[in-house]
Amino acid sequence: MRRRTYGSTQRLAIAVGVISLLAAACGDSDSDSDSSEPDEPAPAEPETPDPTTPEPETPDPTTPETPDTVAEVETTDAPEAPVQEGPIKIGVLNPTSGNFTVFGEQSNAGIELYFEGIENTVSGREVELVFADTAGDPQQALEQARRLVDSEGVDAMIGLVNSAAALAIADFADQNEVPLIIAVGSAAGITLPENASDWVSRVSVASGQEEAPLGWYASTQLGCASAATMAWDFVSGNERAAAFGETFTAAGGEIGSEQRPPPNATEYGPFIAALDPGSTDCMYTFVVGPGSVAFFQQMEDFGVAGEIVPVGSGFVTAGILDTLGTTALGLVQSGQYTPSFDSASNAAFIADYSAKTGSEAGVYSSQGFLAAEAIALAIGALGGDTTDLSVVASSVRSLSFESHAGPIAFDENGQAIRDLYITRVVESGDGVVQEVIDTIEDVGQTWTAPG
Amino acid sequence: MRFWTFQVLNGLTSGAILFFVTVGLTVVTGLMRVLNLAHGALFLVGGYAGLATIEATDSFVAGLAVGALVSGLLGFAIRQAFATALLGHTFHQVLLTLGISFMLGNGILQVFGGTPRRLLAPSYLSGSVDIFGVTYPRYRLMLVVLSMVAGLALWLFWERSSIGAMVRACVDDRPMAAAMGIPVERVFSVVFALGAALAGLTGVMAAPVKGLHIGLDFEVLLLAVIVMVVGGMGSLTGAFIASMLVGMIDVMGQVKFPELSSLTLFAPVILILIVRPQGLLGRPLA
Amino acid sequence: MTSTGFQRDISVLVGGAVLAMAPLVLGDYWIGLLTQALIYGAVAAGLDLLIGFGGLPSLGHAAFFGMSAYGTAMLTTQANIDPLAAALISVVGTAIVAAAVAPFFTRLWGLGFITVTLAFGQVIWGLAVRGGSRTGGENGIVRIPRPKLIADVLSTETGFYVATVVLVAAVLFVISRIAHSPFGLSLLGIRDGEQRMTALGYRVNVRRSVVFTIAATSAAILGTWFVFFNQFIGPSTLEWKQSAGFLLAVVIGGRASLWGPFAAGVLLTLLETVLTGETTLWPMVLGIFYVIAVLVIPDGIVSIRSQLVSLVSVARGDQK
Amino acid sequence: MTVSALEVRGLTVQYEGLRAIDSISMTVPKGGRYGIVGPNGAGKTTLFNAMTGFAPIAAGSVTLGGADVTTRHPAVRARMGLARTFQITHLMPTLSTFENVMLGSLSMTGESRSWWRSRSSAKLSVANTSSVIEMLDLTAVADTRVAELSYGDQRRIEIAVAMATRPEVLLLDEPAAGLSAAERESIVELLLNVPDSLTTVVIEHDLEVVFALAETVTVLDGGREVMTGTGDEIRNDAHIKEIYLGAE
Repeated sequence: MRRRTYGSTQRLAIAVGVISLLAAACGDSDSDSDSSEPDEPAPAEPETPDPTTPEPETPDPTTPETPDTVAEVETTDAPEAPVQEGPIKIGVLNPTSGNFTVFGEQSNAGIELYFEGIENTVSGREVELVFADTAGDPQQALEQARRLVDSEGVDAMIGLVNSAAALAIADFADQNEVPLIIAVGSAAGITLPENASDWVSRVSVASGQEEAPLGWYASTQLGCASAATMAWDFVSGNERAAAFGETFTAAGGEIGSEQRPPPNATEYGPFIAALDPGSTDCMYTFVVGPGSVAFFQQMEDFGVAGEIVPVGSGFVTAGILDTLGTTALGLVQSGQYTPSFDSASNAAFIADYSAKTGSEAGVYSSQGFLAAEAIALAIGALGGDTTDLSVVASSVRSLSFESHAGPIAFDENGQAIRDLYITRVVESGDGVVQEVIDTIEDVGQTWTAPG
Repeated sequence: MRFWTFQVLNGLTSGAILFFVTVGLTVVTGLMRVLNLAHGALFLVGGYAGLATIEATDSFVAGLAVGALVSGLLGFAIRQAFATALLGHTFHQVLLTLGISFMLGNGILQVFGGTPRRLLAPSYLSGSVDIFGVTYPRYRLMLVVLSMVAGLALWLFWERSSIGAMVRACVDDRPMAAAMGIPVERVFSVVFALGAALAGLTGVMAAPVKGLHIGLDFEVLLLAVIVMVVGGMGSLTGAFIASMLVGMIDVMGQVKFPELSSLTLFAPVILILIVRPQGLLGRPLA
Repeated sequence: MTSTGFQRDISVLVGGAVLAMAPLVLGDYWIGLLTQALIYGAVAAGLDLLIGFGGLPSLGHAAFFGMSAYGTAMLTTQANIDPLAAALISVVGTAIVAAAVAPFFTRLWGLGFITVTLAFGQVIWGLAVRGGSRTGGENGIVRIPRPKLIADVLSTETGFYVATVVLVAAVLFVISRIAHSPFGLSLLGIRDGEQRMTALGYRVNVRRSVVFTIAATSAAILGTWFVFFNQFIGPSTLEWKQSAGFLLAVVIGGRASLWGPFAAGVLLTLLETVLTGETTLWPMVLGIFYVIAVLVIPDGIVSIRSQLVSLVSVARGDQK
Repeated sequence: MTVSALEVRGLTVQYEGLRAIDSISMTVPKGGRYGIVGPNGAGKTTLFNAMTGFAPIAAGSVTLGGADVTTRHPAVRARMGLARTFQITHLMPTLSTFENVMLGSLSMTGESRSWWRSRSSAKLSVANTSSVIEMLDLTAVADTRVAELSYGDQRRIEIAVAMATRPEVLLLDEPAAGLSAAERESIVELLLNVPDSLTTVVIEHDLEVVFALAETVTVLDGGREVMTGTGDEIRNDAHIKEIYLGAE
């Protein structure tokens, strides 16, 4: 017995030893990075009072206001720091493992593509991208965000293709006062007035932004009298289906059966079987990635494909669309991006993207590209000055430019206002493509049907 | 009515797939008392191997063969490499096989990328047929029938053949079997490899229904574990009944009580384990 | 003899003191990471009570960790209950749940126990994922407030870290007291010779249930604390891979040594987070790590030392 | 009249139809020395299992110091003073001799419930353990893990653990089985020196050992009681000889 207790004494001692050693080890490596990163501890002081100063401005950072605040910053800071020391560090948070890998890869490629396009320099400062794998899991995203901010000392974060991670990180960015630009992650709450944050903007849609117009369009333009909804049973799935239903019924349509398969499900037989093709004209679908492949396959297998017109949010592009092939024929989508959008810059984007990755550009790569473009332009507008991150954040809000996917501007909650493209999947040669059948201009988070 | 006909057929379909996945797992577990958490990964490896083959050769059958072969060999390798550890402590097995499945899963991601893949049923099995007043995919019906046939065949092999007898002897009482001069070690290796091969084969068979994507391995694994426990480790008949049962519960649960689907799926397992630790038709665990 | 017990207690305090110094050398990120690591380490130590002493390998321990974490998150954010009160309620609630299922689960052992705990964990996970607005589904719950303690120390990373060291030290202290008490000895006895212990007059299942509940409760306490640190809770905290992580820590650390699982839990957490940052191959590396761990140190870090000890004693024996 | 320490009436245990033991009855007075002999498969160990509650009883009753314990949980019977050793050594291999015996003591003193104070502060149990270890002269191996000890030592510890519970009745299942002549000697020696108040029932294959240890002996065969009597009566019974010759 004596041996036992003695043992545990020493053991605990050893344990403590190991940990404190390890801690010390980390400490060294970290303290270096600290010294090389003066702006990491420093901003903490000036920033905390800061939000109060930009606060009066940010309520209306509409085009007149913020430019002069920006100008202000430039004039005052220009003499002291013409070009700031060290690179501009941008943290990229996207899943490169887990269920959302495919989206993360495309988004990252889009982001890289943009920065390669500008030789990784903004107003003379080098841009350093720090990639972090969220695995689509908010918890891991949070851990990685802490690394990006506390250890890497990034000046801004971009990415986040899935809502769950986006929500967690939006909150994190707000608390830690780091500018964040979300690409694709669509949780509506992030940019609703009640919990919008000055630090967070979104170049992509909020849940409902595509569906509200789509509901109206399906009823009035596609002439669907009754519709079913088939949406993954998670927050943004339900948000989107609800938004569709609202405008669809408002326009005189009627919602029949509402199916809610579990997220990432691969077996849709039970839910397809619950549809009644006879009394259903079209069906709103929010089933993405792996799910959509299985889903459209099974729609065909069950012989429902021809009977019901599938309509959906613009998620079926690029890789997925190729995989789906003819099973997706007739799918009508409303989205902020389609490769078929006819513009010189889009053509260039598509060409460069396939040159870089060897695959077709889609909504995820496009949104990633846009997020990159937005942060670069925002910092560029400040002459590359990132000493005051709150100014960077508000600079994002004041952006308004013509992108490869059309015009983009932000509302006071940081939500992008952009055109929506209504597309239909049609056959072309051996494969299928999206063809633009309509455009709805300047769609923001809230949208009211014409007339 | 139409609705229920559909759902029953769907239940049978997922039951059929479950049966094919679980057979391998349950025999290995019952025989070696090894909970092989890499079973799901072997399923996925087989699936992707089959996919690659089919894309190359355009022959579904070749795909099935390669899928089974690759996973089988992999299983054999695993068994040989970790023979001792696999017979060690329960939690050693768990961690070892879990580690292996992480490696395989990530390996697939590296080789095939994250894009979900779709595997078409062979032309002669695609399309759908009218049955019981509903239009149902031919391929799925084939799976259901196949599972019945395979189940019967396996059962005969299990009950009648001398090899089957050997395996059963090992399941019942390992030392006794050894004493009777049965080459227990070899039986283990063979069964382990066969179980893996079956998983791989199923990976290909299920692909036209479930598709292929990263993360499918763990979904399948968990279902297989449930079926195994409910059916009773090492019991073929049990596995068959349990597959169909779980398949039905899963389908009905998802459609009728989506928010409770985890409960409808796992609660029965807990109940059965508590009331009848050895499962419907099996011997006590551990 | 009591002096050794006293020394053990002291060493915990000393260890805590040393750890509490870490902020002097570490930046915010590493402090945060270490906070998380310490919490996980302590969970592993608690699980060791169940696996190492009780001989019951659980693959569902994350369920209790997450259950009380979710409880606290929901109570504070939705019912606006004071964080500390919420924490208390969640921990007690979780303990009650554990105590309720324990008598049934602990009738099983080995594979049976592994499977039933796995299934239980999946049920809890499923309820969290499909819990709608109450649990936030896979979005989880954000903006979880930290308790306001003396001068609001918990508001800073360092303050929270120091508090964590104190809490973890306290938990380890209690666990180690239990482990080295007569009750702890009886657990070892049950692990080694269930039938004999019954013949000696021990109610085996009762004791198993008690240790199950104790382990679950320690996990619950740390789960609540984790949610205060993280200020977010999502379903992945309930995933069975999480439970496997705890199990790995116990095995790598060395069963029935308490400090081993604790150290292993801490190191593994650090390792995994660092790996995740460094390479997209991290699941691969993690997998390799699992395999190597089982093959190279099946009896854990502690075995290395005890092997040395036995070598020494053999040598001594020879001299006689 | 005095209540007998252990009384068994018509005890019957059934496994899938076949009767492992068939209506066995025996009465052991307080402090009595009782022996049970019989060839392998006679049902000796099954009888012990039935008495201690490890085997399902089909019929009959077990009374301990006047209290009927037929339906009681084995652990309860143990706490009521019914201790046993096992034919195949049942010890805690990874624990030291001291810890093994300590487990017996803790159960007896009730200190096994204390979960906060260190083991060493369970004074009563420590004292009891030390004395039992001394009595069975295991002091030399007190701190050694049981798994590392010789079979002879393990058999001693087997008894020590049971004795540590300070039982009223001690059931010894072939305590000398597989021991060398010398070791057997010392075990018999030891068992002869147990306090007079302790009631013992010993199963032995080796008749000489039984006759040395027991005043009254019951002969079992095929689960049935063949005869009961003193050592000499048994020794001189022709029928018994034949059973044994048959068995050996």
